[in-house]
Amino acid sequence: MFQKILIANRGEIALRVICACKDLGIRTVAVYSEADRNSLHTRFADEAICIGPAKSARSYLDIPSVISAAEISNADAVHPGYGFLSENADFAEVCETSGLTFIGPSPQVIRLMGLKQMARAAMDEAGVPILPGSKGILKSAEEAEELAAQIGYPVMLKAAAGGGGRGMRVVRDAGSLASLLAQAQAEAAAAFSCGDVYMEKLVENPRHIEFQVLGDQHGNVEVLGERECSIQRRHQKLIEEAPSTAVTPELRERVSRNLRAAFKAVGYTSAGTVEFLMDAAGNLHFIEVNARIQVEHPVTEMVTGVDLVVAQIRIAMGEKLEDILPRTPRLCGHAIECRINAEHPETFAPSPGRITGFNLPGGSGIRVDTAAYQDGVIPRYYDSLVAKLIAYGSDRTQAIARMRRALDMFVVEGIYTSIPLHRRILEHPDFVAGKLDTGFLARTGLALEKK
Amino acid sequence: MFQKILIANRGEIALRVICACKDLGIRTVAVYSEADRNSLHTRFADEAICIGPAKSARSYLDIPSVISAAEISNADAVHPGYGFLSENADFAEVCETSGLTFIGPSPQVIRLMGLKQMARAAMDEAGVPILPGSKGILKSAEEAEELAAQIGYPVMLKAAAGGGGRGMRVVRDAGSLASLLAQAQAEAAAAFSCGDVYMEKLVENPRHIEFQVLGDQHGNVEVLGERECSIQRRHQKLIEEAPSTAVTPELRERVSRNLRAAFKAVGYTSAGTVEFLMDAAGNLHFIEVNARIQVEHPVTEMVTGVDLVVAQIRIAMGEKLEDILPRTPRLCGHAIECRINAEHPETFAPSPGRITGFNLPGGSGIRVDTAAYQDGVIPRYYDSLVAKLIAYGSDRTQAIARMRRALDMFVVEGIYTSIPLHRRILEHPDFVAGKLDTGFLARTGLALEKK
Amino acid sequence: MTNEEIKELLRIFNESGVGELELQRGKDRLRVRKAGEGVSPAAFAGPPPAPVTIPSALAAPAAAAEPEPAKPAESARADVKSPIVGTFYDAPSPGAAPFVKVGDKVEVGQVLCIIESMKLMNEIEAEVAGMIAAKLVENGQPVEYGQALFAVQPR
Amino acid sequence: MTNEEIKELLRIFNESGVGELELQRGKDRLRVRKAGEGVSPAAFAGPPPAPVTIPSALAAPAAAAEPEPAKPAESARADVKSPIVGTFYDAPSPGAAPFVKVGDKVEVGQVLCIIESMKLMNEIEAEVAGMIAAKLVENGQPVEYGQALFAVQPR
Repeated sequence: MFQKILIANRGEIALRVICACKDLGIRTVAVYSEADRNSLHTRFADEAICIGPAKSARSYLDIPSVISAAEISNADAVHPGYGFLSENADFAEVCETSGLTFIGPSPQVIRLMGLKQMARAAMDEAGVPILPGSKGILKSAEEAEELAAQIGYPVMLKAAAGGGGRGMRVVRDAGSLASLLAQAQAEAAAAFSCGDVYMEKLVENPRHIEFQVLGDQHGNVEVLGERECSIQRRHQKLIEEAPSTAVTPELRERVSRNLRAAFKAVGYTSAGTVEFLMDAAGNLHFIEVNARIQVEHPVTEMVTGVDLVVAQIRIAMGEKLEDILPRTPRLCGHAIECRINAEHPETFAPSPGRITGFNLPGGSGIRVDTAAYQDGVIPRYYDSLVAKLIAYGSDRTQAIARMRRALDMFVVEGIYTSIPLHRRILEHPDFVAGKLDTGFLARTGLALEKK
Repeated sequence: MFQKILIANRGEIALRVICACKDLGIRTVAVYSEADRNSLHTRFADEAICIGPAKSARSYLDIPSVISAAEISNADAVHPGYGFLSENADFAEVCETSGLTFIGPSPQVIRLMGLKQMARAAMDEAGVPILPGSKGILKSAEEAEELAAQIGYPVMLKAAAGGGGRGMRVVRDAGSLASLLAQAQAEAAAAFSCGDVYMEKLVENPRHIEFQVLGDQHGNVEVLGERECSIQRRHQKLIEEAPSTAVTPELRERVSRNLRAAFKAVGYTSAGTVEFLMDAAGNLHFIEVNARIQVEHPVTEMVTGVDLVVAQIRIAMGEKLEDILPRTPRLCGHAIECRINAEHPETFAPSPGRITGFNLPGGSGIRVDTAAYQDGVIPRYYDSLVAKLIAYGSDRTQAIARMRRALDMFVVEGIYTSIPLHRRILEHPDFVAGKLDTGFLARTGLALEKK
Repeated sequence: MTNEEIKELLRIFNESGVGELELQRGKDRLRVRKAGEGVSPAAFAGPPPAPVTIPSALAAPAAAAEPEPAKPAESARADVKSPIVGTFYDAPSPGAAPFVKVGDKVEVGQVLCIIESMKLMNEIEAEVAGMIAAKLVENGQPVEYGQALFAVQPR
Repeated sequence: MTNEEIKELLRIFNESGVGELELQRGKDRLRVRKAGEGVSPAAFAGPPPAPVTIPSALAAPAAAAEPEPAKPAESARADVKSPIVGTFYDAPSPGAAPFVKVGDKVEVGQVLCIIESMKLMNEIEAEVAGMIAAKLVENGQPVEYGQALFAVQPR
């Protein structure tokens, strides 16, 4: 049993972890940068330690500062949240050598999942359907050209250590392959200090579908259904839901079976998300594993009744999945999440600043995860997430009705937010019909980037 | 299908009805007094009409003003919420004669349920267990003395048209009966313009348990389980939960069967609540029917998945219960509600005023129903309810843990609230053990009225 | 301006219900603002507007959240307000001449219009003598409690 | 306006309940604002206090929500702040004499204390020359980033 957990994060996810700790009766230590002195995670943790200036590199990303804070506060475990150090295998390793339990997969597993082509190979072995592509790193333009001809254009070049769209290039014909490969390698080298790039078949305007996995320290793995995250703008998810309108019970069961095998084989512990693309024919293709809790985890919580962050903590304390999960896990109802960002709903320009008016929606079927409050500041140093608005209903229709209602009653003044964009999306006939894909925003013109 | 519903109420319940209407795609008309010009029900309704000055008697209780507002806005129906005109049979009648659907039981049924001794008789006939007491109104002190001797002291005198503790007296011996009867009659006459008083056996420190009933216009009645509301201060409920720790599945089924029969017999439509006292031996005794939606309805919504206000509206539109309720109604999990009032947590002195700091708790399992916001005012003219904080869990233990967490993160500055009292109650071993009765607060000393 | 005068002015200001005051007396100048004014005066004020998310909209002056906001001192005009919710009629019957028109002189007790509420015709009478400066509601239009019907320039 | 007059005006201002006051008397001009006015000072400011529900507590001045709050002008003392999170030691080893004590003169670059972080001993040096006016942390106490360790009266 942990006595005290240090939360190496900020914003809504730090508050989310504090909630889980309070529910378990575990004390909490918040760390904060000078920009977050008045933030709610700092206020609601049992202790709070300033670890550096506003810039993440010198605070939330600074491993010695975070570890020192855990040491001076006598924490026994560290929850990394998402982003920042959450998928940093070195950090997980330093935690272990400092006698702190890292609440997440082992450093080896994080490292494996971080090397995209290695993760691909591991999934491939267990029978998880993967995208046609290179077995490993592309060694030369010649090898790349040969492979692309075999797979068929268009293809996608991706950084092995990548994320966030950097080091990625779409190649539509053989003529441009060599130069785009060089660009991708240079960008990857600059962004991740590793220029390795691999190739995958490009699926045009796919659905983005991901499966939630939990593994314990006793070799047990469970899959808690899928989430659909196809409403994206430039690879940034805007709306997620569970279950997906495109996944049949048979498909869900088959993929879950494969994933259980694959995750048992790699010795996966804690929560993880397996991302897939679905092509127009309804086939799933593995792309990557996110070895952490995901922003959009609440929609899975709503339809399964499982508190995923509580589950992460109990797994880290050595508990078995059979004691953590309900006896008969099942999906019930439908949940949708809108990410309310501090950005202009049309230009998408970030809009940090002070919130001068604030009203959170409530009522039946509405959950809000946020660290924002009236008179509080959305700092310009970090991501633009203001709140996660989650609507639950006995079916998708009810969830949509409740989400619309909640969006109508969500007031944020003083900064721009994506609320108006969410309203437009929730009204669109294709969204209502569940006809989703990652091209939705561009196709519908709802996110026209005016000026 | 209604096009537009006028909401003849204010505060959180007005907002609650607006939510239900939005979920159904029905337009809303808010009415407001001059004290509520900046309140959220005024803001979030599609239309808002000022109907009078701050005093309820000249605004929310003024039937011509409310009806006129419905007429000039072309509303087809009126939802009365709770309190104000919700159990006023005359109002329901004027609605009907004005061509407006009153969303509630028929005027005849409201009138019947308002006459407590008539409601007693109706329940008695259908086999619902009632408290030993007078068959009807007490006609003389002599009759009362004879009856009390027969029932056994202590007994309770209650106003037939009563409510809110007025016209009530506890009689512990024959010597004081006559004078207390005269007092009760005088008080009842002053408060309700009707001095009729009846007698019931007094159950000392009972549990307060109530059953939720829904009836449609086609003669169907369903009972959606019970709520326990034993945490009270001077007959004012503070905390409610569903299900009750004291009701077995057998008892629930037996009472539900009796209630279905009784409510079918009286032709009950819409939502209603049947209040019982439970004695130390676990026997239920009927006391009264509240012919309206109840403040604490959300705990039933959480454990049944039924939106009760939506159900009221759909019933009023003529729909059948079988289309409104899930195919297999069942209780699932546990829900607790804390009423956050604008009052001093120890003296209970009302604390109206401007809210200068406000943070609503959120996260997994938390629902908040409120019309309060930062910079908003809790007017001194109306009840002191600031927010209903509802925690849901897969069991009572989880619901309590989440409620404690949410109370810790609920910030209201500028006015006093009952939050600190709720924290103390949620920590008390008797509460945690489910050992509840209406004497809880007095017995535990948690609500010592200092000063 | 002496301190005593300032103290007195602050008292008057506080009781006035106004948010901001600027005063010049000869060469002296005083400017005061209510606590909280100008920054977030009732963030949610005003009857149902679309939710505001645009920073510039925040500058709009907002009504006080408590009832009975002070009347602006700018005008000596008296508004005739509707004492009930209903439908406004400017004439005793359809087609008849209106009770009053702009420019008419009115006496205390003179009928100005009718508000129909629940099929009842309620005559609204002038409470001050003066001249009808403006008619603020169209014939047949619904009115809410407290809505201004006419502006009267008192005599 | 003399200081005494200003003092008197501030008293009047504080008692008045208004948020902002601007006064011109001849060529003199005074402008005052309540602590927190205008920006509406981080309602939830300060490190984890118990949730405040008592009105009087709201009057407490609150730190600005943005980093680097302006230093109070009242003092010329320079604080030596911890550049890292860790444990404070005032001496090179247990039992040894402290690096410095109150009243000592220090030069730029002189070691003042050690902050242990992840088993590493980090020497903290004086950045200004002057006199140690106060030692603000006890030996062995944990310190956070930016915490003041010593106050130095610069030379």
